[in-house]
Amino acid sequence: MIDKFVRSMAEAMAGIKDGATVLVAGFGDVGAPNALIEGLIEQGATDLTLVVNSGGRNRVAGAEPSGLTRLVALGRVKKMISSFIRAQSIAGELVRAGKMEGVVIPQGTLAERMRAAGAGIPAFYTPTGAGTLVAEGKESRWYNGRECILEEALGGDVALVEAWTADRWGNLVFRDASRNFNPVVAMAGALTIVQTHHVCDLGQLPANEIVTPGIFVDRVLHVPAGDPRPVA
Amino acid sequence: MIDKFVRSMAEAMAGIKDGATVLVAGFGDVGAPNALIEGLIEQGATDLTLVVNSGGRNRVAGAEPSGLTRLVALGRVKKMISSFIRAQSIAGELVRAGKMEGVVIPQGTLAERMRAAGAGIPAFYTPTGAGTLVAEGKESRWYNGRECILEEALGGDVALVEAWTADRWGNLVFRDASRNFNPVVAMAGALTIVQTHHVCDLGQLPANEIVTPGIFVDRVLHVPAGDPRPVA
Amino acid sequence: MSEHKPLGRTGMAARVAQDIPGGWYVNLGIGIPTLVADHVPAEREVIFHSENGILGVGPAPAKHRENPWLINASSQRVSLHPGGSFFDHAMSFAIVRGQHLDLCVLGGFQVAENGDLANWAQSAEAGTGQIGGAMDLAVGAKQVWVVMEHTTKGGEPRLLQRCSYPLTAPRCVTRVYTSLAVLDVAERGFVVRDIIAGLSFEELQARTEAKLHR
Amino acid sequence: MSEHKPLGRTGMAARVAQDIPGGWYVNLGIGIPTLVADHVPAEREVIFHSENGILGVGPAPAKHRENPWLINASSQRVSLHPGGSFFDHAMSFAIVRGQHLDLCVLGGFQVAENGDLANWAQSAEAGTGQIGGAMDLAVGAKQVWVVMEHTTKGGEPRLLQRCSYPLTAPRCVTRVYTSLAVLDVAERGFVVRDIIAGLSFEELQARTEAKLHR
Repeated sequence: MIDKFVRSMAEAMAGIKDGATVLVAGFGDVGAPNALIEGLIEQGATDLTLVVNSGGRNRVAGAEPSGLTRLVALGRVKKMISSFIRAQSIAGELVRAGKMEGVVIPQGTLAERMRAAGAGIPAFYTPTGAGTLVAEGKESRWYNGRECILEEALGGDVALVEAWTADRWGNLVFRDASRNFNPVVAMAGALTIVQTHHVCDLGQLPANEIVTPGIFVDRVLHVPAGDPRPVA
Repeated sequence: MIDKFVRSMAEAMAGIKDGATVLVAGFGDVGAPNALIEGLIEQGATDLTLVVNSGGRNRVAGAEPSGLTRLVALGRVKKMISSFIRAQSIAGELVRAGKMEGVVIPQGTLAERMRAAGAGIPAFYTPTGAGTLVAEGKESRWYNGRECILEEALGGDVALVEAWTADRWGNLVFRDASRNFNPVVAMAGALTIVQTHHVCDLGQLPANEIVTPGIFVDRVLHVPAGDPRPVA
Repeated sequence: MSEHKPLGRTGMAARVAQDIPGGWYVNLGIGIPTLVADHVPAEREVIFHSENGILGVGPAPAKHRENPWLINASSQRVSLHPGGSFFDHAMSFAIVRGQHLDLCVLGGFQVAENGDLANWAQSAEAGTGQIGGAMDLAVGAKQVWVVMEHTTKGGEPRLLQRCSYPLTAPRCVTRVYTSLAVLDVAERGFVVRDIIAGLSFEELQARTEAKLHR
Repeated sequence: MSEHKPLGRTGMAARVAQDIPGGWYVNLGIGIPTLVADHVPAEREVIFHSENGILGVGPAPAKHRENPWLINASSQRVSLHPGGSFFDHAMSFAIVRGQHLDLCVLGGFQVAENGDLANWAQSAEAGTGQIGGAMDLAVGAKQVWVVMEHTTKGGEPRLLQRCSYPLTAPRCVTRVYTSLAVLDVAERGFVVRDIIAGLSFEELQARTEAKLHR
């Protein structure tokens, strides 16, 4: 019987290797797999390439730094690919000190590159970034009177996902705006690990409403994590 | 107030020009916008480029030919792009007689080319078709040890869609396997016209269950068309 | 000549079904491949994909339970397994092309000893043909198994040194199930895994253009 | 020097809101642009897109009706208009890049007379910066309006012959709303459509590096 549920964080994190490329979903704290990131800190893999939308957010006075920020601060990330690395953030300071490589790319290109990896499309042309610093070192050509640049698929060894409800086949639904990068990250990971707020029996998720079919999912851990943190 | 509902087939078909590229959803008869195709026959536009998954199916003895087949038989289609044109079908015979241009392409490439058009991606590399007749005249390069060919976006002047339920913003849901090409075609048309079995008030479709957001939709006609024909 | 009884369509489908492990995601092509699902024991959980946007395709329903909105890629009315899901064609072929399927089982006209497959047209006539989802499946699935008669009705071989028909994809087939044998496609060519009772290796070779390996 | 009172953040947002027709699909960037929605009259139906996967973004809810799972691209808790929908980031940027939005309103550091926009970094330092969705929005929306102070706090002009900061996208801006004026970006450069009361064309030109046209 197919059963993608794992019973412990250790089981969820098993086999993540040093040097892995890890895709992390979420937009700010909403839809972010925070428990899995804590698990990854605990698990110990290092020299990671971290792909996440907003990897360098501002420090918030008085607030506990996010798991992502702590993973970075621990020196476990050698390279971060993100649409948003503030110079004054912890990630930004590591980049400026030459202790971590930072690559800032457009948010839509980030999403499309991961989707491409999941969809078996090795590269695509996009108008986004043409004529900017983002285009440096990239091929370009003109389509319909607009310059477009060639971007490559961006897949991960590991993908970390937060779902609202999951079943034993790994079918997923998401709550409201927490969907964001989750379905894209899920399809782009060679090993896709999900934390889910709720679990249900097979057949309880209506077939027309499943957002991520279980074929993209390898492991599911039940973590009733509560609401995302209030925005600072 | 935004109201994408139109009250007549004439209004739905208004402005479709001779020479237009028309994208048609459906997989066989399931999810096919058959009423709109009848409307297009009536409306009169000709010299059409028709993009549809199975444009050349076998004749079924005793059965009324589909609207698509009649549109083709009327000589209104100058070019058909499809994953499936049987040599013995009416479309196939027109192609072999030199009366219509036929272009047979892989089904996944067809879907991805339309999705690319809707997503502002002018071209992409795919392994599908590399090393086959489909690759003729196309650029190729190797990614991860596999040959890939460059395919271009395929958008339409017009897209014809069948939905299960729609609201006045043009939000759509689909029934079961009738979803197929509908969301892809909807996003790829400059003028997207929908026939829907059911209509509902704004807000009745749950926000997490809308499959095609109304931004892709221009006109919606209420056509309670009944079940698809039984398979021959 | 020895006594042997070639497998029929059902026999070939059943033979393929034997080899599909539980937990695999599998797409079944049109024709004989579609029959394979009927021969997978219910207790072995295999998830069937249909390229028209379904995961979890179930068996044909009783007549009174047919759902006209639920067909497979062969346009047959089917049912949905609990846990099944619907999605659009772009997603369906993302699943295919993105190498998420463990296996597709396709029909074939010809297979070459290097794994080339021809299954969509018998000539290079431009403008017609039946590609469907075959080219995507052939490049996308982790395993590509072809099931077909060992020879044409006229006795012409289908396992060849090189395909004469237009290719579906080069070097994609990993195994072939025919009416006479099961053969792996290996670096050195066709390797015979299994022959039907009553047929010798030499007799199989006599019906095959490509060189067979043990 | 004439008497004039530059528009503040709210004033600029309200001025932009005046010009958005009913029925448009609009994305509002971080900062002043986010305020624009509050100034569109409720009876004028404008559909707001947020790049984190929402169409039909509604106003900030009352505190007791906040939904922690429903934030906009500025990470503020918002509500959803009836008819609103959620989708993933790939779809969200398909909407953006695919030119389905009628308008995006972005903040800016600099705009050049050829429509070049700079709004994500003040230097070309590698490895950090705040691109977010701006590059996609700038190339994707049918109209790109920039709203910003007419000059920097230090009085340096922001409407330039050529941007000195790294570009967000070349030749993308169609209109600029500043604290002092509304300007279209035309073939010949900036064309002044509107100036705040008490400020002359010449005085506006004095605060602008690029040549202004009437």
